[in-house]
Amino acid sequence: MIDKIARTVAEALEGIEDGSTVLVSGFGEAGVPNVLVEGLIEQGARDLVLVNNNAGVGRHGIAALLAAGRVRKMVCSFPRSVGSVVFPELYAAGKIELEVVPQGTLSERIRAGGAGLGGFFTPTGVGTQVADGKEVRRIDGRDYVLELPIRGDVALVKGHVADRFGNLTYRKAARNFGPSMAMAGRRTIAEVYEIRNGDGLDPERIVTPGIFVDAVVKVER
Amino acid sequence: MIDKIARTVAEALEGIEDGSTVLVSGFGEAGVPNVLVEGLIEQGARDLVLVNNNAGVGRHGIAALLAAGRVRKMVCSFPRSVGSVVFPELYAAGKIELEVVPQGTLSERIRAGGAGLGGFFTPTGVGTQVADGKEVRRIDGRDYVLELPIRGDVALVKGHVADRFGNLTYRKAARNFGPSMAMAGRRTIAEVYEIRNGDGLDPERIVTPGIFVDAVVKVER
Amino acid sequence: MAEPLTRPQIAWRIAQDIPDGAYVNLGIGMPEMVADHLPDGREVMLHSENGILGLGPSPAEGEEDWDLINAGKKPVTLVPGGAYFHHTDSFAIVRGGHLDLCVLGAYQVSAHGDLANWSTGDESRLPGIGGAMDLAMGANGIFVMMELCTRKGAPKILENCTYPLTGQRCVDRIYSDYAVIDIADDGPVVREMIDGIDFAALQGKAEARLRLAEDWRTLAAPDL
Amino acid sequence: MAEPLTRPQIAWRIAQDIPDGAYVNLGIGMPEMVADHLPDGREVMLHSENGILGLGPSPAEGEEDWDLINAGKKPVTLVPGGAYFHHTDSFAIVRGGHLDLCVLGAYQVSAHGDLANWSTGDESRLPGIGGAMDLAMGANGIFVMMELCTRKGAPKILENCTYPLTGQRCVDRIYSDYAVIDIADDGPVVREMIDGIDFAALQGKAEARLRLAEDWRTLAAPDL
Repeated sequence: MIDKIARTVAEALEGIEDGSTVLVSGFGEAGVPNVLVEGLIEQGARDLVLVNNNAGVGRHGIAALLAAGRVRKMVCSFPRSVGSVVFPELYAAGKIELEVVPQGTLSERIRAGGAGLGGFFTPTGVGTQVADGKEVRRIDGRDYVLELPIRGDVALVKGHVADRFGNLTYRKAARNFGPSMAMAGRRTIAEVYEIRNGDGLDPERIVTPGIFVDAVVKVER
Repeated sequence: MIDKIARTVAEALEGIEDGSTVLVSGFGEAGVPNVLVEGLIEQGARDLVLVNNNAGVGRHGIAALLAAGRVRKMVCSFPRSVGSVVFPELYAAGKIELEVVPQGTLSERIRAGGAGLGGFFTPTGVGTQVADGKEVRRIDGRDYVLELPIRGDVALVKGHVADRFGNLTYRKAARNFGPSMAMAGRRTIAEVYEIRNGDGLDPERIVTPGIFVDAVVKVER
Repeated sequence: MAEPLTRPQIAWRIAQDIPDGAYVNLGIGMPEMVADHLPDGREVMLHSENGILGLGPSPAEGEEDWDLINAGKKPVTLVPGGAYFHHTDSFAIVRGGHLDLCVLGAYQVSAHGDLANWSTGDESRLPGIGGAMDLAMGANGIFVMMELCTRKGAPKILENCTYPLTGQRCVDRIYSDYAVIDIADDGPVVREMIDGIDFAALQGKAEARLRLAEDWRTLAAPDL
Repeated sequence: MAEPLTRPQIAWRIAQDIPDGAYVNLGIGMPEMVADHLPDGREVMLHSENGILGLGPSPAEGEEDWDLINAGKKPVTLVPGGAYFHHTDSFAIVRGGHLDLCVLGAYQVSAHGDLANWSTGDESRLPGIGGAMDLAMGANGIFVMMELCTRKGAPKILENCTYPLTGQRCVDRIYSDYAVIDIADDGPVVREMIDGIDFAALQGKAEARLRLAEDWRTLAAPDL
């Protein structure tokens, strides 16, 4: 029987290794799996590469993981959002690496990782610093930059409702990076507000099919 | 005011030009917009390049358009499904060109067209005839073939429910190529069984946002 | 002499040029103001990079839903006909040429439409790109909303940008405090300028050589 | 001497090796039979390329829903926990390595695991690839289900395939009427063979050189 429901956050996060690349869903504060991210501090993995659109807000969630010194490198599109304090301090002190990626390219690289592609040509970044050192190719009269996929050893995503099969729905714009990161994680763990018992979610409403999800944990609102 | 509802099939299909590339959703018989495809016979455009997973069944829909001699070239993954009679005849008689594409590559090329990418590297087809004449590149220890995007001058898709904004839902596995083709059509026309009045569809259930859709036409079941 | 347009007035002027039924992305910051000035009777669908079409006005205080924020991370609402989708699909919309218009701020715009709006090249500053590069290369029309000069009086329309680029040859039109300027194939063309400035004075506010359209008109906006 | 396995028996044998909780794609045709023989108590999620996870049994006559068909275009049902998604996402599942297993038919398999199952190279025949190339390169484990020889008695396990390839070095294991054969790094290794055939006779049914595993076992299946 398929049962992906983990009883505790610790159980869901078991086995995450030092040096892992960890994809974390969310845009600003919406859709960040804060419980899982803070659970990762407890879990203890270090030397992580963290992939998120931003780089944490305040001193909780991603910022707390950064402050705990567990992250070697941050991959994001915009690390200096309002309320981002921990990352700028670490970066200024030379204590963390940064790879800054155009937002659509970040997302597409993650999807490419999840979809088994070796790379793609995008118009984004042509003629900018982002294209430095990368192949630029003219295709059908337009220039494109070659970008490579991102895979996560682990993806931590925040859904809304789940079932024992790992199927997920999301809520409003908190959906953001969840579906693509779920695809791109070798091990994908979701925190959700509700677990539907019985026959599973409405198959027409499922956004992330359970095949992409390894563990689901219910958290309080 | 946004109102994408066309009163007639003829109105929806207006302006499709000779020589157009036409993407047609559907897998086998599920999700084929037969009313629009047959409307295209009436509309009169010829010398078309038709993109569909298959190449028509029986003598209606796609097969009827083929039989009417309107299609110069068929791009598909599998033209010899059970019940496919018209295409094999035309092909054997040398009356139509064929580009046969692995199914996942076909779909991904269409998505790439809709997503503004210049191409992508896929493992599918490496070491096969499909890779003949194409760039093969080793990336991170694995070989990939470079495939280029497909855009449609027109996409004809079959949805289930629509609203005046062009938002679409689909029904079960009739969803298939609809969402990606809707993205990839310079002009996208959907036939649906129901048009929801008022405030539009549930924003959580929409599969194709209206930005991809130019016209919607209601057809009988 | 007429005063230069205020930011709300520039926003108002841009709003007049957004057609009914358009799909539009308003960049974070100044361009967001355009939403407040859309003429009545025009149904415009606003896109937000994080995965929304159909942005509505800010919610009333106490009604905020923090799962419904815009690209600037501020709480918003959804209009009828709106939709949610995931972030990668949202940028398929951007890059795939599905947006009719995008309004962006700018540090600098070049004579041939290059845009610099993400970095001043100051290495001591934490870099951040966000969605600007995708929007600049992806939307069908790129409107820039800016003042013609920096607060220190340096011109922002240059022969070539000196700051790192966001996108090449992407800007279609600049809406500014003194003028509306198209980026034509042969360089910037002034379509509108405010009353009481002459072309020579306007040229003084740009490094790139401007050309005055024969059919130029007066740039004016209501008091706002 | 024991009879070779029938197709239902090969399907039964494969079904025994599909673990509880596995995500599996069963290729069109012969491999579809595997679904009928999954042992009780194992919950296996079947994937269909057209955009389904959770294929259930065929519907009763008169209950067919033609919007719910499998990759072979036959009406199916959906099991609890199943989901619909669009075709491009379905192949992201395939190519992205998310399927635990895929069972495919074959015209030929080479000693190093190349698969030929889409074309006999007959130019007079209408070509058709379908999803086989994606599945061959994408699924984590590729099981081939076939008879060891063609109806005319020609071996199908060859040093090198003579037909056009579907995928290179992709086959993990062959389930056949006479034997279960792994494709190991150094070539085909017989893991199981039916009672009453000796290894020399089995080798006679393959062109590629086979190796008999030291711990080989008897291949047997119930009457079906």
